[in-house]
Parts: sequence; C-alpha cells; structure tokens
Amino acid sequence: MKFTLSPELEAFRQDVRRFVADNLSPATRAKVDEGRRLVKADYVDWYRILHAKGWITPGWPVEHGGTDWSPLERYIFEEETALGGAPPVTGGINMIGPVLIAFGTPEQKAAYLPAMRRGDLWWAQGFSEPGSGSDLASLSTKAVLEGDHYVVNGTKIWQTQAAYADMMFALVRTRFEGKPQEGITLLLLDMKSPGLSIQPIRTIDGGQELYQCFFDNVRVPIENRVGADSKGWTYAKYLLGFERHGIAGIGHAKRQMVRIKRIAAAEQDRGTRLIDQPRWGERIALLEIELMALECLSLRLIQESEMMGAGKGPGVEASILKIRGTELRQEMFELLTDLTGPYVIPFDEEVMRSGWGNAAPVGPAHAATIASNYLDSRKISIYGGANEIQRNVLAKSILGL
Amino acid sequence: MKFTLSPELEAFRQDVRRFVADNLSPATRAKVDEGRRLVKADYVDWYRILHAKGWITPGWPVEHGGTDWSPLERYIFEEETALGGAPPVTGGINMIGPVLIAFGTPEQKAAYLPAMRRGDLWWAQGFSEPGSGSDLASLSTKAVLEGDHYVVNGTKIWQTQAAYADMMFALVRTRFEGKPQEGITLLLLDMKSPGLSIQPIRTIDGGQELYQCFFDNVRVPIENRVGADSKGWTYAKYLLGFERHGIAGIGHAKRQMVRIKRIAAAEQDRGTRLIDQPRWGERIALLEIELMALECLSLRLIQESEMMGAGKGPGVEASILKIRGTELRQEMFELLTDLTGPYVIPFDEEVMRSGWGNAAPVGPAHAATIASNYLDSRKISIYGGANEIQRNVLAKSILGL
Amino acid sequence: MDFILNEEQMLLRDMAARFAADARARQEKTPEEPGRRWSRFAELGLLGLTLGEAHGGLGGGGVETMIVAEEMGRQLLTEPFVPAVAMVSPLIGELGSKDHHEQILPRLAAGEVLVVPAFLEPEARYDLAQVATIARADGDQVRITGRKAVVLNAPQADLLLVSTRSAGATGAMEGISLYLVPCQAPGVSLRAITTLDGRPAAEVNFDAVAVAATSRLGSAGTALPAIERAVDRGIAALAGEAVGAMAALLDLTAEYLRTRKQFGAPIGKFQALQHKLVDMRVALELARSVAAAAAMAVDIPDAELRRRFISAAKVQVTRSGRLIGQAAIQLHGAMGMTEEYGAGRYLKRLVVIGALYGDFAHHLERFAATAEPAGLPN
Amino acid sequence: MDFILNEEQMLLRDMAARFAADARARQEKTPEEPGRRWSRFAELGLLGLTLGEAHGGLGGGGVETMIVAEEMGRQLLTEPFVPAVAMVSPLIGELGSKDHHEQILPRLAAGEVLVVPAFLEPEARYDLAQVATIARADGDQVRITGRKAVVLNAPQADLLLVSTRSAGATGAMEGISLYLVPCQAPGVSLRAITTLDGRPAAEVNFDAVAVAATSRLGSAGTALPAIERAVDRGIAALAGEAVGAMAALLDLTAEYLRTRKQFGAPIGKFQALQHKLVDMRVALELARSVAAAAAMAVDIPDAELRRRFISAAKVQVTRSGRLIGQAAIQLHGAMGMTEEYGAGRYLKRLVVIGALYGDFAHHLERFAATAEPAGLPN
Repeated sequence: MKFTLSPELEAFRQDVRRFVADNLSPATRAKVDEGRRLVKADYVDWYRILHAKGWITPGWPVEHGGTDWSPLERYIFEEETALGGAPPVTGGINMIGPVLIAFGTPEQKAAYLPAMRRGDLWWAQGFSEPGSGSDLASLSTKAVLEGDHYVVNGTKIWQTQAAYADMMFALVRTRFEGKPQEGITLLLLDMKSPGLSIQPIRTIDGGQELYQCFFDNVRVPIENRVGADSKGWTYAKYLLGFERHGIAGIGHAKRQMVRIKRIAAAEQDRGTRLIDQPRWGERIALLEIELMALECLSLRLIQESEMMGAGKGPGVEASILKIRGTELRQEMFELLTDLTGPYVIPFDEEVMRSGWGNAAPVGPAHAATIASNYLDSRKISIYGGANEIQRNVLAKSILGL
Repeated sequence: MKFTLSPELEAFRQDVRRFVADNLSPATRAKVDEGRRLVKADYVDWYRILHAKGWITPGWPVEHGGTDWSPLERYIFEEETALGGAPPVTGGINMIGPVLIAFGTPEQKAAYLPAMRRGDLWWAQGFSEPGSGSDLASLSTKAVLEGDHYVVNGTKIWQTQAAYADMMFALVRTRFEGKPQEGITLLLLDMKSPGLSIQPIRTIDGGQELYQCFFDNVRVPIENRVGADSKGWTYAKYLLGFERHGIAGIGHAKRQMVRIKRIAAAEQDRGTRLIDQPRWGERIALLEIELMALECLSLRLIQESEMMGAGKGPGVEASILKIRGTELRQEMFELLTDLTGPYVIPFDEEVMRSGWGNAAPVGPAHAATIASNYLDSRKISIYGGANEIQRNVLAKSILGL
Repeated sequence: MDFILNEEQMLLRDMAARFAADARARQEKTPEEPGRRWSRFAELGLLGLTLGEAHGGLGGGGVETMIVAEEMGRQLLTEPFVPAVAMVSPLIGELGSKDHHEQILPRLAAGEVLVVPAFLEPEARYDLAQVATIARADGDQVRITGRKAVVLNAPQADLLLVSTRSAGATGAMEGISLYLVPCQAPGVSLRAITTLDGRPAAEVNFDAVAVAATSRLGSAGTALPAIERAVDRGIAALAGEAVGAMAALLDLTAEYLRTRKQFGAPIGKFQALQHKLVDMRVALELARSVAAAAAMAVDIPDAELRRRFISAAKVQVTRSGRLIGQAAIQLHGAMGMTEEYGAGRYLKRLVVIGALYGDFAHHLERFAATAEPAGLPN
Repeated sequence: MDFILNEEQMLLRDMAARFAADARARQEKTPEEPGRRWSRFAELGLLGLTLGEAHGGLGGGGVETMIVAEEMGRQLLTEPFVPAVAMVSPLIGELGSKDHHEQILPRLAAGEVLVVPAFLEPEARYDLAQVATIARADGDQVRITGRKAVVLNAPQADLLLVSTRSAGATGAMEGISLYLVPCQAPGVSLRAITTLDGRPAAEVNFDAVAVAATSRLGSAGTALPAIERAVDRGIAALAGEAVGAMAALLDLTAEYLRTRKQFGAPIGKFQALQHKLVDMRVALELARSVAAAAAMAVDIPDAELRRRFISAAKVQVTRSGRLIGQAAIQLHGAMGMTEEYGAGRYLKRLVVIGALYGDFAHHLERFAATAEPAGLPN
C-alpha cells in the first residue's frame, strides 16, 4: 500500500487530463458543465478526436485498435475523461464491439469495426421489451427464418438515441420451446430496414432521448446473425460482462461535486453564502467524504481484480460500485435541487437544448437545468440492472442461498 | 377538525397529569428520568397507587374494574402516565387479563383477577421458544395430559422479569398432527412448580431482565387450562390484539425529547452549548417534527378507529405506529449517544442499578446511563412483532397479494 | 386535536373529490378552455370558500382549504386555488377597506377577477422581509419600483398583491406595505415562465408603477405579520395538495406492483419492493397527519404555535414527498421515467411544492427558532 | 493510491490474524493472565512495530499498524496496542531526546513498560487544544496540576504521556507541552472506570505532581501539531480495528441468516433481510477502503491532506459502524440482544471507537474546515 500511485500511472493520468483539456470542444464541455443536453455531433466529434489519438476503443484487442491498457489505466482514462467534461463513449463500442470481435464473422468484423472506430456507425441496443425489463429472458420479439432472411416481428423499448443509430443489435426469439434463455438469437438490423419504425418516448426530465422500436416483418439477412442461432443468451451475457471499470461514475460524481460547490458559493441566504453555513457546508462535506470512500473503493477493487488477473475489472463487487455510485450521484442531484431553492421551479425545455442564448436567465443561470438533471438522475438506479437486482446478486454471493 | 380537543378530554388529560405528578414516587420518577433500571417495587408501588384510584385496569370491562374510557381516553392516559415518568403497566393486566375475562372459568377469574388488580400477582409470558421467534406457531414445548394434570416439558425464552413472576401463562403443544396452529393449548403455571426453573439472560445493555424458563415434567392441574384444549392459538391471537393504543410510545418519546434538550443544553463544545449550534439544534428540531407528526398520526388513527366503532384502537395501521414509533425512539437514543460525546465510553452497571449514590459521577451525571439505554433501545424494533413482520403485514394490507 | 371531519367538511370533501376527478377526466378527453374550469370553481362556491358570509363566502378556514387542495393535488389540477383562495382572499378580508371588500371580494368569489400574491424577490430566497421593491409616495399616488420572482399564475391575474418597502433597509421587519397593483398598469412587465409542474408564472418587474394610495391594504409599514400569516395559509394548503398527490402516487404504485409481472409473478410479491411500498405508506400517513394539524393551526391566534405547526408540516411534507416521489419512480422501473405514464408528474408537483414558500432547510431552521409551547410536566 | 499489500504486509497480516485468532481462542477456554498476552505481542515484534530499526523496531507505518489493528478488532482483543504502539511509540521516536530513546523505546518494544497518552480533558470534548492542565516550572522540576478524562488503559500503564499547558489560555494552539509522568508519582491519582467494551481506563488527576524538566518531550509550548499527528495515527489504527470488527460482525450475521430457520426456510431467503445484509456489505467496503487510505495518509508530510483523509475515515467508519452494528442486532432478532451471543460486543466496540478522538460531528466539522487539494481540471 502506498499513498501515491506509480509515477507512470500518475503521468498517464496527467496525459489524459491534458488531452481532454486541450482537445474537447469548449461548447460541448460547457453543455456538460451546465447540465444541458448533448446532440449527436457532440458525441461524434469527440469520438473522432479519440480515434485520431488511438483512444476510442481501449477495451478492444490491440489488433483491432485497442490500447492494451491495464484495468487501472482504463479506470483512470474513464475517470479523467468524465471529469474533464467529455461525453461518454456509448452504445456500440463497449457492447456489441467485443461481441463481434469474439463471435463475429470476418465479414462482420470488416463491415462494422473500422466504421465504429471512426465514429461513423452508431448502434442502438435492442434488448428490453415492454413486457420484459429485469427479466430479460422473457423477451418475445420473434424472428422466423424464411430462406436466407429472418423475418422479425415485435417491439423493443428503452433504446437510447435510436434516432441517431445506423444499426441495431437485438435479441430475438427464434425457438419457442425449452427454457426461456434458450432459443434467443442475436441479430444485427439496419435501422433503415423496411418495416422498422421508431417512436420517441418523452421522459420526465423533458428529454426525448429514449425510443420504442417496432418491427413489422422486418427482413434481416442471415449473414447479420451473430454466432449461432439460439445462442444469443450466451453472447448477451458476454456483452453485459464488459464495462465495469467506470461503473461507480467517479469522474462524473467529481464533476458534480465541483458544480455543487460552485452553486453553494453563489447562492446566498440573508447575506451568507450557503457554503459557509454549517447546515449546507457539512452536508456538502458529507457527500465529499462519501465520494472519497467510493473512489477509494473503486480503486481498491480495480487493483484487487488486476492482481487476481481477472482482467475485466471487479466481479460481483461491481454491484457494490453500481449501487453506491448511483445512489451517491442521486444524492448529489438532490442537494443541487435543494441549493437552488425557489429557482428550481421555472422550467424551460429550450434552455436544456440551447442554453439562454442572448436572453438574460430567469434567476441564476446555474438554476435552469437543475430540476431536469435531478429528474433525469432518477434513471441511473433503474437502468443497467436496477439496484434491486444488483442487491439480489450481491446477497446471493454473500449468502450462497 | 379542531385544533383543540374537547374541554372534557382536556380536563381529563390535566387530571391524569396532576395525578401522576402528585402520586408517583419521586425516586421512581428519578430513575425513569435518568434512564436507570426499575425494580419490582417501583412497578408494584405504582400499580397499587393506580389500583387505589381505580385506574389499574382501564381496558377491562367495568364489572371487572375497568374504567369504561373511550380509546382516546385510554390513549391520553397512557401518554400522560409515560410522559409523567410512571413505569408501564406490564405483562399480565393487558395480556392474560382480557383472556381470562373472556374465556376463563369463574374459578380462574376469582383466583387471579382481583389479585392482579391489587398488584399482588405478577405474570410471566410463555410464548417464544429458542426455535420459534416470529414463527410462533412452530412452538414445540409439549404438554401431555396424564389424569387431571398436564405434564409439561420444554423451554420458553425471552421472558421479561420472570424472576418477579408468581404465575406464567404459556402456550404449549398438546397435539402433534395437523397444522402447526392447531394443537396449541394455553396453560397457567405456578412459577413455584417443581421442575420449573428459570435462568437469567444477560443482555447487551448490561441488564438481566430477560429469562429462559425450563420445564422438566412440570405438572399443571387441568383446571389451570384456559378454555378448551388445543384452542390456545385463538386465545393467543385475541390476547395479541389488545393494547395498541399506546403502541407508538408517544409519552415515552416526549420524555426522551425533554432529556435530549436538557443534555444538549448541558453539553458544550468550545464554549458553545450544543443546542445552540445549528448542526445539533436542527437535528433535534427534525426529531421534534417527526415526533409531532407521529403524535398527530396516533391521535388521528385512534379517533378514526373510535369513529368507526372498532373500540380496540387502530387495526392494521397499528403497524405503522409500531414501525415509526420504534424507529423514532431509536433515533432519539442515537442522538443521545452522540450528544454525550466521549462520556458514552465509561460504563458502570452499578450506576444503572443504584445511581451514583454519594460518589461524584465520572463525567456529567447524565452520561452514565446513555450507552446502556441506547443498546437497550435496539430491542424495541425486534420485540412485540419485529418491524420486518409489521412491514409484511402492512404490505399485505396495501397490496392484497 | 380533533382529526375527524364534521359533516359539512365531509360534504365538501366529497364535492371537491367529484369535481376534481371530473375536471381531470374532461381534461384528458379534450383539454377545456382554462377559464371555463375556473368558472366552475366559482359555481361550486369554491372561490368564496375562505370569505366570510358577509362577503358572500362560505366562511371556511384552513381545514376547508386543505380539503379542496388535497383533491386538487390528487388530480394534479393547476388552477390558482392556493394563491387566490387560500392566501389572497383572507388577506383582503382581514386588511382591506370597506371599498376593497365591496369592490373586490364579490368578484373574487365569482371568478371575475383573479388576484395573486407577489411577495418574494430574486435575492430573497425565502425571506419575506427581504423586500427591496420600493413604494414611494407621489402626491395621492404611490410609485412602485422593483422586481418579484416566480409569481405563480401572474400571466392570468388581473391584480397582484405586492409587498413593498416604504421604510427601513431590505430585510427589516418594519416598513413593509401591501399594495394591489393592476397587471395592466403602465410600468408592469411580465416575463412569462412555465413551472416544472406546468403552471403559468412570471417574473414581474415594476418600473415606477403608479397606483392610488387607496390601493394599500392595511396601514403603512406594518404588513409583514399579515403577509407571514397569508404565506402560512398557503403552506397549509400546499401541504394538503401534496398529501393528495402523494396518496394518488402511492395508489398508482401499488396498482403497478399488483399487476406488473416479472419472473412469472407480480413484482409486488418481492419483499424488498413490498417494504419500500410500506415506507411510502408510513411517510404518507405522517405527512397527512401533520398537514391536517397545520390546517387546523393556521387559524389559531397564537402566531408562535402556528409557525411551529406550519414549519413542521412543510418539513415533513417535503421529506415525505421526496421519499414517495422517488420511490414511486424506482418501483415503476423504466416505466416510471416516462412522461406519459404519469408518476413523474406527481414527483414534479411534489418538487415544486417543496420549493414553494420555504424549503426543508428554511422551515427546519424556522422551526428550531420557535419557542416550544410550555406545559410539559416536571 | 495503491491498495495492494506488499509481501511483507501480507506476511504481517497472516501472522497477526493467526495470533489474534489464537489469543481469542485461548481467552474463551481459560482467560489468560493479561500480562502474558502482552508479552506475546512483544515476542512477535508487534510492540516495536512502529519504532525505527535503530530502536529495535520494524519501522512500520500507518499501514502496518492498521493491519494489526484490524485483526485485533476482528477478534475483539482489548490490549492497548492502539494507544501504546500506534500513538505513543512514534511520538517518543519523533520528539524524544536521546535519553528518552535509549531508556524507554527498547523497553516499550519488549513490553516491559507501558506508556499511554492522556490528552483529552473533562471539559474538552474532542478539542486537543482545550488543555487546562498546567505545567509550572519549579526549580529543575515541573509541577503538573489538572485532570485528564477517560484515559484508556491508564490502570495498567507505567507512564502517562500528558499534554499540559505552560502558556496561553485554555484553547490556545500555542503553549502546550508534553510530559512523561510516572503513574506512581506522588500526586497522581486514578479513578478507575471500565469502558463499554470492557477495557480498563481511568480519569486521572494530577495534584502538583513533580516531574523532572527532562521529562518533557520536544520543545516547550509547541507540542500541539505532534499531538494532533499522534491522535491521527490513533484514529487510523482505530479505523482499522473498526473494519475488523465490522467484517467479523457481517460474517456472523451472514452465517446466522444462512442457518436460522423461520417459517420453514433459512431467514436468509427473505429478500428484505438479504437487502439489509447487502447494505451492511456496502457500508463495510466503503469503510475498509477509506480506512486503508487514511492509514496510508497518516505518514504523508502534508498535514492538511492527512487531516482530510483521517477525518473522512472517522466519519465513514463511524457511520458504517452504526449501520452495521445496528443492522446486525436487528437481523439476529432477540438473539442479537443477548450478551452471550456476541453480536452486541462488536456493536459496543464500534460505539466506543466512534466516540474516541472525535465523533462523527467533530470530524465532519473538521473535514469541512480543511482545504480541498488543488488540481481539479475544468
């Protein structure tokens, strides 16, 4: 045990930090800072910058453009990019990418992987259905093989930014007997396929980033099947096993902490800054302590798993990071709401998209996005395996019952 | 709805308050105030005072010495006696008393009821067993009828103050087939019976008020059976249905609130009284608000059930009062622990029993009992139907699943 | 305290419940013209609820106001009942001149004129004494200059009831006067905003707005206690509204747990979800009880005791509202995040109520600063 | 930060774990004479753990101390390892004269002499600068008069390391000096007490106790920073002890849930209990991680950063300790309330650790007052 990391890792951290500071578009960073909505260009511009640096697919094998970083380096990279205000690398790269590399045909790899690295191919995820949330295996969208095409009928839901997507990877049911986990197949669908339509879902934060997708006799060429028919459950589990390095959201939480302090210093009550009042200052301090504890825990688990040679980051302990990371960030947004006082009340969706422009803000400028951000934060304990499910997983590992 | 109760009820409240102030032994009140342990004489002396006033058995029918109070009057009586520092009326009177009145033989009533009213008969409760906690029906202490005696073998546990008891009412198994609820019989055992022995259980607060009871061929005359053989489950449920008026412990909580404020005004940190620091003052205020809310809820539920004519106090809503009442009082003891600071560390069991006597206290005199009281308070969310069970009951009533 | 509704109160509750449910049902079919529904409030007598019988009202107090507000909260109605009926009407009744009474009160009760309070300012957070809006005498007129923050329903209002300073420094308790200011008066400008829960509101600017000296309510410089009382009435009503919203949200959530299936069973079979639902229920019952107490306390003469109950209710309701609102979304899973489903609309209403007229921290501080009533034994 | 134990640290952990488990097992068979076990600490080199190699020690720091303390906490050992080894030895090593080093350190390492700190006073709560115990020069002696509160292990100690005031008012940062005072010196009187977790302790009174001027550790009037550093070392060690106790309590509770049956199944099948156990586990892992960070931070030169980690650890450990301790009792039901079962003994240890050298509120305040390290990117 040592208070500081190795000089090499420290230098790496500084490299990433400087790279983000020097290269991220100030407009995108401002949006992230102010809690406004990003659009496709914010993501893709950043992905191209990462691609040019060779940092877009750290988790992939070196021969496919990976960086060969250790889990700790990947953790540092994720923390620093989030802390620096960069958009997250979403969807395809960390989910379907590794699956294609492991199970895809040479043609699939050639068709998709380079385009993904360049930021030219955006994926939608087709897992959840209206009737199957946490109980994924109960999915019922069906695909029937007719000649050299699967004909898909059904619906998928909760797809983030499906309107941006070029392709979708979807779990569909191709056999109907046996256990629900059996008979599931993983298909790659062109979003422009006839019979495929999408419909936005307005969320409580005023956003419209989620979609439902409908399949009406959508024909998918058989060469767009990943791996074998009816083995999709295996690939899905493989896919969901990735991407646990940044699961606690430390970089994001640290950035929110900066925001909290900025706002607590700007807000006053009867002439005293909130941050200088024990009732607020100590509430902030407690969150800071909880964040320190969570950061220490993240680092510790990454290092322990690295030492064990697991290579993929924490195992079942990732559930601890997911639970605590989401709950802590939610507490931060609750605090932001409270700091904002009466100016949490006005809401203008236009400001979420475009900022105040030349208009003078209503109330302090920092207030306009807080309510929407708070409402949006309620999702993080639901998506990606609801916290109740994470607790079940952990309980099983502790008790073995 | 009116901000004040009727003048009659207000006068009744003042009557009870004055009665307690005028009649409760100052020594007993001091023990309650300081959180020290009561002994049998503290209870019995108070019971005799209540008996002389005709207030010892408010819940009994008038012909057996009851007061014919409304549920709201009973609630006020319980609150005021607790608030005034009186020992609670335990065990027999509110449990086996109503059962004997409803199901006992004339001989049983004559033998026990007057003695109970006079404070001459102390009961132990024989329900729980080492293997059956919340799952009461799984009890296994068995009684075999041999001629005109039941012969009892087995053990009972968690009996409060069994050493004070003259008699025990116990659930025993007399039949072994059928559902576990069937085949249970309610017996009255003389604590001096040959073969009956008790053993104290030391608890984490340093106390020794709980006991385990062992039956080695204890012979119980058949006339000591309550009601019919194998119908004990019915009587037990009847018994447990009483005594929900004071379940939130409002009087007790109010008294602890007085103690909290007294200690917060006595403790200082760097020259400032804790009660004057927002971090402490507002934490106390929050508990006070929670107590106000709970008191309003208690009053409301009592009045609603009175209006509905239920007569016994709240139904399933009593679980809400139990959950919140116990958790709130536990929070109060946590706060007391925190207020006490470093002087929560010394512990002297002798002070719990006898106070400091002529010796100067170690640290502030109020500190000596806090840790023990805090530890003892952990039991209130366990005993009398653990809060997990109460939540199950409530969930069933809300969901009907 | 007596928590049982009397017969009139029960009738009022049943009427308000029918009316509110009906209004929501109509709303969901074909959105009706907002003025139309407000007229129906008037037809039912709800707009005169808090006026004395001398002014054509029903003479209702805090409890009656809470009863109606609760049903509005349950159905998420957005009419300006709380600002107009709970806050302004009794204030005009109390402080207004005979002229005010005769000219305004009957029209308030008839729904012909809408008056809403404009008390808080951009820099004030929740302090009613932080009045920097100046009222300067100018002949037999008064000139008002300043700005009021987040004035609910200002875009629909005919008159604003404005707290102004005629003496003393910003923050001083003395020197505050109330004026009735027509929204159409020259110099009044509104910047319209929408609230998180979908109500019209505005920041209002007053640029040397001239009003007659007779527009003042009560004597000069002494309005703060009456303003505080009016705000306390508003808080008690909002607490009722929040209780209605929480109760509806709990019902919605329980129904979801009963019907939504995962892993082959209703998710309400899972004990962890059951216990979360129970925590919501406990939070609701606590809020409901202390909100009722606050509604009763709002009419008592003892201001210190009134403050204590009002602040306690605001603290408890805000706390329960957050717990219930958040737990409801969580128990609904992704469905809870959708605007269409509706759980989120309740959460947003609860967030707004929490932030109106003093948040958790403000009222906890205020409660801690009030003296506790005498009379504990020993 | 690097959280991985090196090879020596792993060997130390294994040795300490075996020793502590063995000590507890012996204890449960036939209580052994306390001095005997302390000698075995010495034999294993644990009493020289924090001394430099020049003084016959192992040169261990915060991490090594935490490793041993954690195993002691796991087995609920009550030896004065934290006061003597974590706090006093490094302090004498740092501030002591050559004479002190030669006369005391080898005997500390051998377990022949026990020195414990006496820093806090009855009126001080947790403020180390609230020193009202006076040291007055008297020829080549010094006379010490005052009182120290709840001095752990004082009844077993040979010497006390006492903070005294030679200048300034009570509460001043300057003017504090440290003296080594023999417990047998005339004028030293102990009022023995037992702690909640069963350790011997005492309030100690000093009535014009004469000690040689050479008993002073370091220069006159400047001891506060060193005292604070020693206390921070103690806190880091106590955090480790608490982590050991929490881990053991979690294991005990999990085992109970696996084996205790109700309604025909292990109670660990009930989801609500499972989730409570998970919350305990989360609390443990957070505490363990920040406690390890504090152990590393205790040896860094930057006092502000050290304070930040120490206070964070104390806050988190106290919070986790309360959650785990209370949940453990609850999950055990009535069995958890019995002294014999043992869960309560862990809770009591955790309560005492929470109240030693600054509680939750004290360290939260201290943390809020420390500057945050520079360097967050924008």
